[in-house]
Amino acid sequence: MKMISIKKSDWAGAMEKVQKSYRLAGPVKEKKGHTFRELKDGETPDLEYSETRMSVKEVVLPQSEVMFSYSLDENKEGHHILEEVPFDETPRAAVGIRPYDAKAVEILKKNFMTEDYKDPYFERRYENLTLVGMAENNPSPVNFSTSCGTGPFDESCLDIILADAGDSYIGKALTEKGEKFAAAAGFAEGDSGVEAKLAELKEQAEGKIKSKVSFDKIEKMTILDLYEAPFWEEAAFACINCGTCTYACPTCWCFDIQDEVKGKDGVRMRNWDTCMSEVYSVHTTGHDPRHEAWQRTRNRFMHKLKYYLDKYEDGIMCVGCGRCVSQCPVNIDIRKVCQQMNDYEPSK
Amino acid sequence: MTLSEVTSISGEAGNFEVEVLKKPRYVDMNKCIACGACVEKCPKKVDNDYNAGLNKRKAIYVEYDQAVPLKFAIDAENCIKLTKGKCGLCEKTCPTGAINYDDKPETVKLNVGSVVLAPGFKAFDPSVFDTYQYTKFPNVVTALEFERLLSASGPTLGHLVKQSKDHEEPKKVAFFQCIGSRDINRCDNGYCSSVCCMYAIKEAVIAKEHSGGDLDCAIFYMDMRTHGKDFERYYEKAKDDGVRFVRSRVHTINPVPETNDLEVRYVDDQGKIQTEVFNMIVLSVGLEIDGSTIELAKTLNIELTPGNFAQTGTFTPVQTSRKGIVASGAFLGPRDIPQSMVDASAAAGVAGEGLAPVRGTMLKEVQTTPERDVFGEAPRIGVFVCHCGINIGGVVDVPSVAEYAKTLPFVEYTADNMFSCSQDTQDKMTQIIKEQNLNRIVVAACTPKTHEPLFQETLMAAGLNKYMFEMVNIRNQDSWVHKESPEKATEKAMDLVRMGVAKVALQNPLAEAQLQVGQTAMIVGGGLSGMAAAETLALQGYETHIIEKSDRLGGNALKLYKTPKGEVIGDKVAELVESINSNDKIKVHLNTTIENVDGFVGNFKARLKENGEEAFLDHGIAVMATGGKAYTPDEYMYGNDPRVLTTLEMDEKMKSDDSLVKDADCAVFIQCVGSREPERPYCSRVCCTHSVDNALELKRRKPDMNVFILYRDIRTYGEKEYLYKEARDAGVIFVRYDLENKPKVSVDNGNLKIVVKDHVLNRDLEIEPDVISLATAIVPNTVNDLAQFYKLPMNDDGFFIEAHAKLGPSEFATDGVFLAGIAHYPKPIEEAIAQGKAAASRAITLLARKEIFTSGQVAKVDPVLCSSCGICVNVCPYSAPSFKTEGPFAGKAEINPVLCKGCGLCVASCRSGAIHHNGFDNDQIFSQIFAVNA
Amino acid sequence: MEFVGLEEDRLHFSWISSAEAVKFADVAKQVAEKVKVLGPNKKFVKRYPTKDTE
Amino acid sequence: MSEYEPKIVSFLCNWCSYGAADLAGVSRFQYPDNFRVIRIPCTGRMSPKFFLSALREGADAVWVSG
Amino acid sequence: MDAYTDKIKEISKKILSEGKVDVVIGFRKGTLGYMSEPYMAKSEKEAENLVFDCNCRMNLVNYVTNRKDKVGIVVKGCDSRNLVTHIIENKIKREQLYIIGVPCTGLADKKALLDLAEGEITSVEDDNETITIKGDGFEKKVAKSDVLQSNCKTCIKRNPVIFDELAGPEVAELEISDRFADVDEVEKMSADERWNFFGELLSECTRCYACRNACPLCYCPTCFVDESRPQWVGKSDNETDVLTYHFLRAFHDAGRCTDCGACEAACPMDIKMRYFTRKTIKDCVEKYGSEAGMELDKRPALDQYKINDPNEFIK
Repeated sequence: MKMISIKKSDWAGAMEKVQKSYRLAGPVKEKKGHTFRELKDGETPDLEYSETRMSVKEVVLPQSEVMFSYSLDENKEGHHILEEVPFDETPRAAVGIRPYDAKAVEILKKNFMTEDYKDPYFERRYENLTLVGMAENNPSPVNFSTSCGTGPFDESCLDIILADAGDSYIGKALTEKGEKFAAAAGFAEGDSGVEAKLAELKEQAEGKIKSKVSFDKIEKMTILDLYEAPFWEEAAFACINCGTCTYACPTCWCFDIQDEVKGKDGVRMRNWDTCMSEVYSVHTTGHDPRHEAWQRTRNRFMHKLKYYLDKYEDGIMCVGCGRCVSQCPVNIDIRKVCQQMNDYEPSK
Repeated sequence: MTLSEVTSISGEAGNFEVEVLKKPRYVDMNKCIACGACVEKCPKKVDNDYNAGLNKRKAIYVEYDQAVPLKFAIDAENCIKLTKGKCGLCEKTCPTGAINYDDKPETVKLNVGSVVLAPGFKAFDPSVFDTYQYTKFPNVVTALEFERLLSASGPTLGHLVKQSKDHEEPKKVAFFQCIGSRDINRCDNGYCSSVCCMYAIKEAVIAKEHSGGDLDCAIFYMDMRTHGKDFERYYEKAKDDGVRFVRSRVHTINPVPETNDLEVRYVDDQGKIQTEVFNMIVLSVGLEIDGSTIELAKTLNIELTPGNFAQTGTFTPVQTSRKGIVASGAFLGPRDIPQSMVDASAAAGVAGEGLAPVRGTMLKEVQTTPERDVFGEAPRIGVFVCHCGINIGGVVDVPSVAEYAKTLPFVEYTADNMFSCSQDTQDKMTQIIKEQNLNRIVVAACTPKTHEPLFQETLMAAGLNKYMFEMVNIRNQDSWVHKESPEKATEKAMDLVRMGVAKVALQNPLAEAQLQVGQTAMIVGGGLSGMAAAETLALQGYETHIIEKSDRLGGNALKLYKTPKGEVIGDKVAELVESINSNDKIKVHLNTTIENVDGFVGNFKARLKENGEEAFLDHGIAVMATGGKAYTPDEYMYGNDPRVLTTLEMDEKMKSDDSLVKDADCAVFIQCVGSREPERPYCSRVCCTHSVDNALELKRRKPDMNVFILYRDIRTYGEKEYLYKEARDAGVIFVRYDLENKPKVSVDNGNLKIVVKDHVLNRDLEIEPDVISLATAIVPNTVNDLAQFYKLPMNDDGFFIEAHAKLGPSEFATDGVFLAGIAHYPKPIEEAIAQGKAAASRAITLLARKEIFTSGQVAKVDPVLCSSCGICVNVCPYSAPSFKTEGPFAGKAEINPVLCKGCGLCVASCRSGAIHHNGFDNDQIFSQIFAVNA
Repeated sequence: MEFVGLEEDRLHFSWISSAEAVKFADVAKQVAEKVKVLGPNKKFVKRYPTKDTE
Repeated sequence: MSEYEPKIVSFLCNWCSYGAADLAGVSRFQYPDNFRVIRIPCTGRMSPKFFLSALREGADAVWVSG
Repeated sequence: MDAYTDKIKEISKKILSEGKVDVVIGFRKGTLGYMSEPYMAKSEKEAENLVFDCNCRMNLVNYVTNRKDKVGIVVKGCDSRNLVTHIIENKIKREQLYIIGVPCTGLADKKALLDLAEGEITSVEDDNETITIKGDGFEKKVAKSDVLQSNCKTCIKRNPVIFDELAGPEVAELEISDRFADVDEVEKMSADERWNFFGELLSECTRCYACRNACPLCYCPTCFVDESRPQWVGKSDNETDVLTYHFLRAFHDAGRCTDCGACEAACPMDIKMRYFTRKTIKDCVEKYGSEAGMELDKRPALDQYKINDPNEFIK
């Protein structure tokens, strides 16, 4: 495990260097604040940010991704056969992601990279990706990552962790991938003080997180009890069923497969889908098991906080980043809902 | 029967024998496909009558491009082959062998029950006037010639140019009114031709549109007669648009030396002589009856008026003097399109009164092939590409197009035909459809507008639903217009075929809804037009109900005295009421109002309040004859002095020979009281005639009475003009006033006094009348609730808006509802009665069908997607959509296929995408769009 | 459409009665001419993804 | 630029401009071949969706005529 | 604002207890200091939770669509105009409604508040003149006019057009000199500039449809972007599809939009999609002299079929 310490003034140079062998994604300051996206050549990931509206999910599971292309032209060879689209094998790195967002990638893996089934699109992106984290010294008021088995300094899912130590970034390469990246970037080696400093920053940061959720009791309740709990209609009343929370969420993994054809050429692509939308659940018969708006909201929370919990027995499907809380147009707050679920006492 | 003329009619009403001479066409109508190849080859050029002789046509010709039937004819007088026996080029050229030089005239005998005469008019020929030098100066043209010059399909393609050799654009154009009208000195046409003022304004406005706003148009007139519906507004707008109106009759035109211009001398309003130079002069020629029509009238033993129009009675406006023969159009007097349409319908209605018992006795049944159920089958498309002789094949590579079509999805069969529309090809197609088990057909040929029905019959003969068809236009819109670039035209043809195939693949069989038409008529209003409608309906055998809100039939006519023709109105109305009351098909509901109406064409249901009690009346059609009333004036001391009367009150006094009238030594009529004012910007049409007639009557009763008529324009249109002349001859004094300087009425020492500015003398004139008659405006009765029940539109003045201002004056856009009388626009008795009969006649065309089949190409709501916003209900001009009131989808919209005209307005307006358009559905149009690029 | 930046001459509206063949041909010529001046349309055209969007 | 032949999707009202186009054919008026006609029952049928769709699919212009 | 809140509570309790309504739809305090959450009170007790303040950014008319019960609803001027459109378009019946009107002095722009904050915001107070932002260790006062939502700056109807009861005295309407300055500016650009402007504007759109779902006008059972026969709008984040969505949505709202601003307030990416709808408002005002939802018996401008004056007075 190699310590890293790099002067802030050297950061841009290091990134320029690393771009020779890596494609980067990271936070970029734009007019309206920081966004997280793929970087163009020469763009530097800006680590001086507080939050990005979109997460690292875009890198492993893009909003729209072409899976196959095909031709319907019978005069062409291989018509009506799905052809794989080429994939750029250049190593990629997501630089400056929050440690708890990396945890979200781990959660996504539970869906896309299981023992029995590996989604090739996700897998190739994941395997090719180095996760360079940027710890968060000042977690936002809506951050509750520490309740979700991760935190602003969680190293468990990263390849490199960096943290802001005044005029330099300090950190460590946590994996082999991380070390390769550090070498490619030419990060200077840090001294033994780095470890201690990291621990100190971590303690400070975690101490700043006031917001918490508990799901200990949810685990023990039956699905049916929770499903039929009386508070759902009220909790979901305000929900307008937009896709904001699901798209902002680093762990929401649903997608929809679509064909787009122009003339005789077509592609099959997959796009993020959202369980908030009615077309998500409606059957071809026209029947919709979640026809009412509040039922869709209930489903989202039940999935994140109960179904997932029961199925994987590894906490909730949430890393506590707080994006959904701050972006929700009507202020539906997962912390409050989780509390309501946890506090619920089936009358029985 | 075209190219035919009636040579004699014998027999009597109910059983006429008509002899018709059918002249040869020299072209077989069954073979001619109107491709026009013959015209291109024909070497003989002839003056084109259609364009008033302004350009040439060929000896083989069709009069104009939209002629019906669209079949060519040979002009025997000019054809070289027929006159000299040489040439024969057209016969060689014709791809279908339609030319027949041996065609002979034949006489056809017809046995008919009634005869309608609609021989029309001819435009007055101004050559007889040496003053206007029409024959001498090329830039003096008739209005008809000018009309053709302005027309996009005319000889200059709508580009206005002088007719002198320079062909420059004119800068100044003068219109002279009353050429061959209102003139007995030089042309013997004492009547007013009624339409010329309006057409001159229209031509002036359009000329300005075509040539740019700085074209100066001046109209020289005597009285501006814009008495038709919405005409006064148009007149005012023309003034605003800069058309000049000069009240003067021009006496001489002199050429300006060295130029093609013309100098005009006239006396202006102030009596001063003016001269002005114009580049063009348009003679607004009147309408007159052709000599051959006068001959025909003699042959048929029909009486004519002094103006050689058919003699009719005020209460029998289309009935000629010979029973069983009715007339319509300009033969009844000079008139415009809407009035001719009214006459035509009325004539048909009256002609049908005598035929009702035998209706439907001579029909034949048609054989049909049962329709194959193609539900669940994948599309199997047949594409037939037509050469149309060389018309398409000469430009587009037809075999390649057919070959290309084979590669398109779902296309199972393709062929190219020489003439797809020929009978043998049709039979072959029928056979192929069956053999190949095709379920959708594309024909790439000419235009669906002429040939779709033909191919649809072929489909039906082959047992396919006729909507499983798409026509691709590769002739009119491709080969004919891209002759110079055959490759591009072929490419376009392939694109169009691809689009057609994409569309037809998504086509489903469509059903045509069938609807029973209730055989009962309801007429709202028991005035003259309502009664006239009832009479025609009942005589044609339909149960008819008249709903009258007052306690007696007759309406406004009850207050009138006599007609200009001298008929006593009271007696005539009584006769009519008697005939209504004695007809057991007619039920009169007096003291009855309509509380509500549900339903739609063929199936209306009205809730009535009859003498205070609720009643229901199911009816198949309704006629709005709700009438109008006299406007109550608040000027000219009306209401403050008992000697100031309205016209209707004057009629009462004249009827009873009241002392107010009898003892009067001086009477004044004031015209346009409440009409042609900013708040009522329309002419009430009847008042001039009425006042002139009453003035004349006063003079007859007491020749030394001083009678004045204060007017703005005298509008005694048609043969009513004779009255105006008679009144002037009898010494009635006409004084014109302006809207800005209205007459002032006061009481001075107990005597009425009127001050009015005389234009000729240019000073105030004082009159002390004993009685004043105010020609008050006619305002429509308030019928907002009815309008709402039937969803009928009204204009700003409160008159109903008819289906079409010109072509549909007696019906509404809403199916099954018809319109007559003053509810449409103010009109005199004969026009009100004619329109009553017209409305009835239009209604009968619907009732007689007993059931209506609708087009399959209508809009349809998917209730699951409907969001009930009501935009379709609101936006539909035909009231086809409504909300369901019951069932699982209550509150959602539904569209009555019977009322739907298939325009698609609702489909495009529906935000929710809930409305499907059968035959033009979104997915079909999208598929065409998607197929634009290969 | 103009508001979002489509060139004015990419959309044409006209009223032509069924008798006005000349006007039809004239308008057709004008429309084609104006569109040729503009060159190929790039706006609103959907670029269909054919390979990986990155 | 002379090479450039735009594709113009024209939506013509069945009763008006479609008739005029037919008549233009009868009269043999020659005009550019860039138009691909879609016959609609009435210009009222025209929905903004069709404009958008035509442009999206690569038409260079849209002409609606009633 | 507290006075409004008190009055709303009072009215709500009254109408709930009298059985005039089954529920009252209003706002309650959110979990974040700068947010208020749409809320439905079903009892007098729940009515205690109701509040009204400058954080009530959603348009509650969105929540009454197709309700079958009797509803009390809290509406601002703009919302009340949407209510009118809702009634005209058969989304709810006037008889079902008890309308609690709020004479409105405008909403506070969420982004502006967050920019001013120096940490977590715990509360935002509003006395119609001044906004007080309180938070963890800071308190800031700003003139309300400085933090207004942009739609509130050009509001033409601050007082409700229909109501059964008002939550406070009517306020003076704004005098606006340059109502469409933003649209005018875009109109002045060249075609290419406009194209780029809107490309930029929408570049971050994720098609979460918060704008659509926050809009009371977007009540179609199936939105055109979800139509499948044919599916002519793609579902990806393709720029043409994104533009098509925003563009056609504005078309659908033309003549109906009241510029309530809920769409922009809802957008997680701060996209100013009101440029589209405001253009339609401007056109309707200029071409038809029509404002949406001002009268109960007047359908939206583009909903009407009028027989044009037949102006071909051909003989």
